[in-house]
Amino acid sequence: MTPRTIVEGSALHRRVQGANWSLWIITIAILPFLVAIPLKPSVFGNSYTIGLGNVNEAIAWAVAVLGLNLLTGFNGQLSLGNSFFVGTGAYLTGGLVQTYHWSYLSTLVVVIPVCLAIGLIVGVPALRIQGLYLALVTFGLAAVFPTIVKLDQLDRFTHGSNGLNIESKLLPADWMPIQGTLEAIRKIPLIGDWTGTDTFSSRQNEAIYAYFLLVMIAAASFLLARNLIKSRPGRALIAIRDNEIGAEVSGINLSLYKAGAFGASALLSGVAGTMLAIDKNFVSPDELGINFAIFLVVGLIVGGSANLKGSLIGGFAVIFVRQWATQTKEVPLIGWELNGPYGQMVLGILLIALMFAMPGGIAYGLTKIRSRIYRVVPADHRGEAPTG
Amino acid sequence: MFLLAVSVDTDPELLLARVLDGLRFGSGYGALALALVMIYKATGVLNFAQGELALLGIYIAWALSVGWGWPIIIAVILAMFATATLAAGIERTIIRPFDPSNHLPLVIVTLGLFLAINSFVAVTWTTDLKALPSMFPKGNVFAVGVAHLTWSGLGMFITVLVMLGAVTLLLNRTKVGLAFRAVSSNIESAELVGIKVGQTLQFGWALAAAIGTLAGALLVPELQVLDPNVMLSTLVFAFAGAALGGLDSPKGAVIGGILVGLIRNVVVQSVSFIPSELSVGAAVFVILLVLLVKPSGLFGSSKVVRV
Amino acid sequence: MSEALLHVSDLEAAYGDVKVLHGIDFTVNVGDISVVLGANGAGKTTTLRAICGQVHTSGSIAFNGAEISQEATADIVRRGIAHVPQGRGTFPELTVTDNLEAGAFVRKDPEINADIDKWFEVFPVLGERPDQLAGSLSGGEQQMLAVARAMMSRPRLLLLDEPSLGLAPIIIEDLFGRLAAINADEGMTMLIVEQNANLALAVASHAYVLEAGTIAISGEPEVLSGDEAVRRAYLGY
Amino acid sequence: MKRTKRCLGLIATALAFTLIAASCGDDGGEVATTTTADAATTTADAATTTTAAAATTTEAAPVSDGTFDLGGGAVLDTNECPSGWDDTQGLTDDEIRIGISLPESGALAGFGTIAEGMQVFFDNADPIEGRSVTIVSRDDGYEPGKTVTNIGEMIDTENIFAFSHILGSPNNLAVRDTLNEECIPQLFNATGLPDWGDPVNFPWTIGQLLNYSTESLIWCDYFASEFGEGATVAALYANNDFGKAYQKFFEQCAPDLGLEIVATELHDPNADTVTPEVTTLAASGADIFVVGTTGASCPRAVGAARGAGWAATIMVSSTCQNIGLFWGPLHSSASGAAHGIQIISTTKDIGDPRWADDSWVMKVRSELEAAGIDPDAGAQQTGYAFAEQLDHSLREAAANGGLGRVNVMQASWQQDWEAQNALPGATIVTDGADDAYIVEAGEISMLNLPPDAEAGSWVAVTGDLIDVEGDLGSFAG
Repeated sequence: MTPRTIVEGSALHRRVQGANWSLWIITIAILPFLVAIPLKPSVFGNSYTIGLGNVNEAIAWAVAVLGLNLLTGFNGQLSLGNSFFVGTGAYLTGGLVQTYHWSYLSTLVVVIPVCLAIGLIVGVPALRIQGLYLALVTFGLAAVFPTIVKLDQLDRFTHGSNGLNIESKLLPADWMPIQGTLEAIRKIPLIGDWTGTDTFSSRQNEAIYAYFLLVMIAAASFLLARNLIKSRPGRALIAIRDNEIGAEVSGINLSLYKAGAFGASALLSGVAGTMLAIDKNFVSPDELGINFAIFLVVGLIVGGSANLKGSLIGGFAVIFVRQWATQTKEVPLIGWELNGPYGQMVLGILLIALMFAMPGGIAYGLTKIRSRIYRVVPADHRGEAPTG
Repeated sequence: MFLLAVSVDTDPELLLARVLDGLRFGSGYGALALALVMIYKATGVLNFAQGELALLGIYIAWALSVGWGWPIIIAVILAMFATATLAAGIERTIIRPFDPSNHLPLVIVTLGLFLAINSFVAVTWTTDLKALPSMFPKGNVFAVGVAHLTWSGLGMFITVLVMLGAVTLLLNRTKVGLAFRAVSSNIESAELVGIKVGQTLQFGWALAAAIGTLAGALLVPELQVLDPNVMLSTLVFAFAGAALGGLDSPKGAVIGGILVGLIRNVVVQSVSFIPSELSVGAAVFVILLVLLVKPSGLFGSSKVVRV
Repeated sequence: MSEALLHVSDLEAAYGDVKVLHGIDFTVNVGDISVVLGANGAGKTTTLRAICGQVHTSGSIAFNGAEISQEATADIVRRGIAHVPQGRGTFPELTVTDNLEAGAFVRKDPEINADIDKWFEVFPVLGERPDQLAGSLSGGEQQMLAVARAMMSRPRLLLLDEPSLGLAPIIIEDLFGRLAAINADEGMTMLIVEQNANLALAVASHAYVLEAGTIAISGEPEVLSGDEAVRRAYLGY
Repeated sequence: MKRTKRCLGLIATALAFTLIAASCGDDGGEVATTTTADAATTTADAATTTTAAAATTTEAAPVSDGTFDLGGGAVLDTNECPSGWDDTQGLTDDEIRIGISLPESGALAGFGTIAEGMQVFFDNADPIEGRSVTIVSRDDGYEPGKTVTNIGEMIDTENIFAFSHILGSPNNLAVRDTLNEECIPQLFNATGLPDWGDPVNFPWTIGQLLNYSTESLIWCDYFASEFGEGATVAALYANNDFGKAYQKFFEQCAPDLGLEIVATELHDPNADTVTPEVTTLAASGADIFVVGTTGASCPRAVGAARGAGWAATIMVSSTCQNIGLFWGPLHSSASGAAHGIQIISTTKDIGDPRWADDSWVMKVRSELEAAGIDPDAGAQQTGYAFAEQLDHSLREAAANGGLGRVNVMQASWQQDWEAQNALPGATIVTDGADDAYIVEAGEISMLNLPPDAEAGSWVAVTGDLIDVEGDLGSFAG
């Protein structure tokens, strides 16, 4: 089938774009009501869950992956230590809310500058250390974070190894029409059937409220990142990644931009940490170690490096693919029954298979599939396929 | 410099004990770092699965020696062959199809391998603790108070040096070594002098897996007991050793590994203000300082920019 | 007319979707120095890479009577084609001696060390520093090393991709002098791709001009030098 | 060359398949988890004796509308439960659905089989009110964040009656608020944090294990009586919730009894070795070495201490009791190293020859074997033992007013019986806030595993059961 050609800026193009956007907005609006009571689709005898808890976590992860993307995807500095910044954000939020009774959102006032500063501080020595050496040093940063949290001197603030339980809940205000929206959605044919018939419990209401809050923070973060990438400094970041010497001789201040990339990355990671704290009301040190850092890299690459949509996909992939891997108990077609620590094996094989299918990540894979259906071309190059 | 400003334990017996510990564990980290360096030289990729290939080798050696009652040395040698073969197969089937110049998918592939092999070991042999017999006699060469040198520690140290010598000879005095160095220096030119790049890389993977298995078989008896997470926790220190020594230098890997062992056992333990639970952090900090002065590690070649 | 060593016909080559060579034909005869001229992007480098099996091709490449267009690079090298790629193509982390040994990788005879000594005599700058890392040599020295490394395989055909690139004029002259000498002394057949047409034509016995992936003109160097269009486009006078 | 390449590939593939085949052969039995066919053999008498002591249980009567007395001033108030809350949710006509979240992956994946062992127990037990017990388990990889997600999803989709034996202190802390707000029982947390004995603030949460403060207290008493005042102690703690709890409580009680702590080291719980820390401790030459860590670090610490020639009396955490799991491997790598180490044991180690003829141990072994599980390996036996307590509370509730969440909580906070899994003579007594801890008695045992021994066993040091039953009251912040 030859793909349909759509000329950029044409009426058809605008309509396709409009349809895209509407689909996005409708999905974002309806999704939490569909999965607040988790869906349990069954595939090949395996029962998988899709719940709002995971969706909320995935949104936070998407922002964390976005933070890594700025640094690694767009600027080419491989970091295996971004969990350090996420953890810093999460603990700042948790500590301020629990110990000093701030509201969740107001902690961003502290999280943003502090994480930015830490990122810049880490970014300066990183100027001299490159490539895999940088990856290894940042890996150490990730490895040491849980230990730092557990230091006795910080115990009052972090509550040490038992984790920080944040008692303050994020309660939706009375005027928020959560139940009303639910009723309205139930009237939509087909989709409405998925939402069940129960009224939501207060826990589910809280999760829905948290969802919309997280979506707004995530939207702001992605918008910020998008504008940064499209701006002059953003182009400088990419130029440095593609050819450092070339960028330097064209007058780009390497030190400034590379340290700046660390700063921006840490900032977004810190925000992601705040989002995780909002989602879980709980922060624990051992969760924010090397595993977290490694799965951020998984999210980045599986989603699609140097691609903003890739970060969103990557965040969801990390959460759901991991969960579904452990929920796979029967191997389709072969009929093996899996018990015990097979989840990791399924995950490992899935990751390898995914890289074979889409070596550039899911985002690029989807673009490729879309390009079989239609292609958007600039108005003055009618008919010629864009390359790359 | 700043170390002098704080109190340092000076009991000579304790210092000797720590130095001996450091050399013992450090040579194990060095051996593992050597395996990492071989892969890095071959592909420019940090192989997350390196430790797990070694883990598989260790469990195969365990199964052969404890399960089937074979002598441990034979078990280890067979395990080295087994993992080398497996690594060669992995290279051929799931590494070679990828574009070698794009490292990101390869990172995920090795990570996937890491998860799959680790899980395979846990499922096959369970996560219960096991003990891998040492290839060396039990007991101490000498002991002074808490300081003691075990035969296995001495044996490990010597074996690692011999291993380094053998790898150096192999790389510098044999044709396959020349091919390996040529490929790691410039893939395209290597092709143009008639070197079969794929097979050479495959050889690198197999060699690295065999070295890793031997390293694990040396180190694990020093750790008393074995479980499927044992290589993950040593790998952090092996990574650090490789970075400290220089990622492309076999000699640097071994020396770097030993230095990391000494940092962890001597420096972190002796200097009062470093909490010992921060051992990883302290090691990383020292490496950071070294890299700031010498960005390609102590023995690494500062990369000639390839056009 | 002498015997053809390399015969290329209807050669097409592409990088992904982008076609670079659109069916070219040429012949290199034994003992000749053939030169391919052309502007940037004309497909000169691709032609050499195609001969070595480094790009995907269609059409026919006959070397010494055998069809080699579908063979792997390593096997083509074994048949006796040596390639000095653009940008030197040495092994920067290896010593000068190791580079030469690597050049003899496909050989199994015992005369390798004798050959190394021979090339150290031909290129005394290399003989003076056998243990120096190739990456630390100057540009001219690296080019000499690349040629010597290629010759170490005792090829029947030497491909050179813009050997003059990035070198000072006096060194270029020296280099081409040595290439001519190698051609004369060893009877080495060469296919040289160049932008520096003057020098190349001075040593060439046959020349082709490549333009946008097709051969535009071919003939004796004197003929090309005499061609008004060629002179203006490539010779600059 | 090409052929060798292909050959290597083939061999590798063949090897991989052999290994897979071998793995299937090895634990083909383990995969088939819950075969119940011939299980009815040994159960009958065991199941009934558990409830024999039930007659003495304090009758718990409702105090007033929606509030229920748990004892000691602790009260369960169902008026605070969310609207739509149902006392009998999770009870179907033939099922009692119990939720559990465990690490089935990651460093502690070994504990993932606890649920399997629990299910074996219930598959062999008589129905309760005509219902069988179903254990619904989820993997959290020991990550508290995952536990939060798991618990939420299980409440919403799995029709859970109560949660039981969730593993890990951070994990249980992370879900405690939610479960108490939702009025869903969080039973018998598989962690020794003393926080679980706090029925005044968290009436829906109860622990089970010997808690770390009780254990530390017994250590202190024992050291003081055995070594006298001025005895020196060097201590190693894991730098996690577990080790830090030991550290806190041991450092509270030691000075009062004249014990001198001369060296303390924390170790990274994920570290490959504890030798650097133990060498430092050994140099102190202390009389006593306290090992406040678990997992592989337990035998590693003992091996390193003995390797350094340190002759201290070694006291290891009660979590390291399983000889086959911890001390057998150490014995084969350093024979005799574990000989003479001491521990507080609270339960019958099923690998211990001393209990070989014990009816409970024989029942555990036979039922696990019948289910295709090796009773000496893995954590199924732990899960099996855990299930005894859950079974007791469910039966008590059924006998006193019928199965329901409130009755189960009351039965758990008001216990007086003897568990077969516990040491003879130890009673299990709870009384709300007045006595909020379940396991409070243990004996000091010493491992008999000399260098030439084939298998080891725990030998009672004094033979006295140290019972601090009721001494601790409830959690005091």
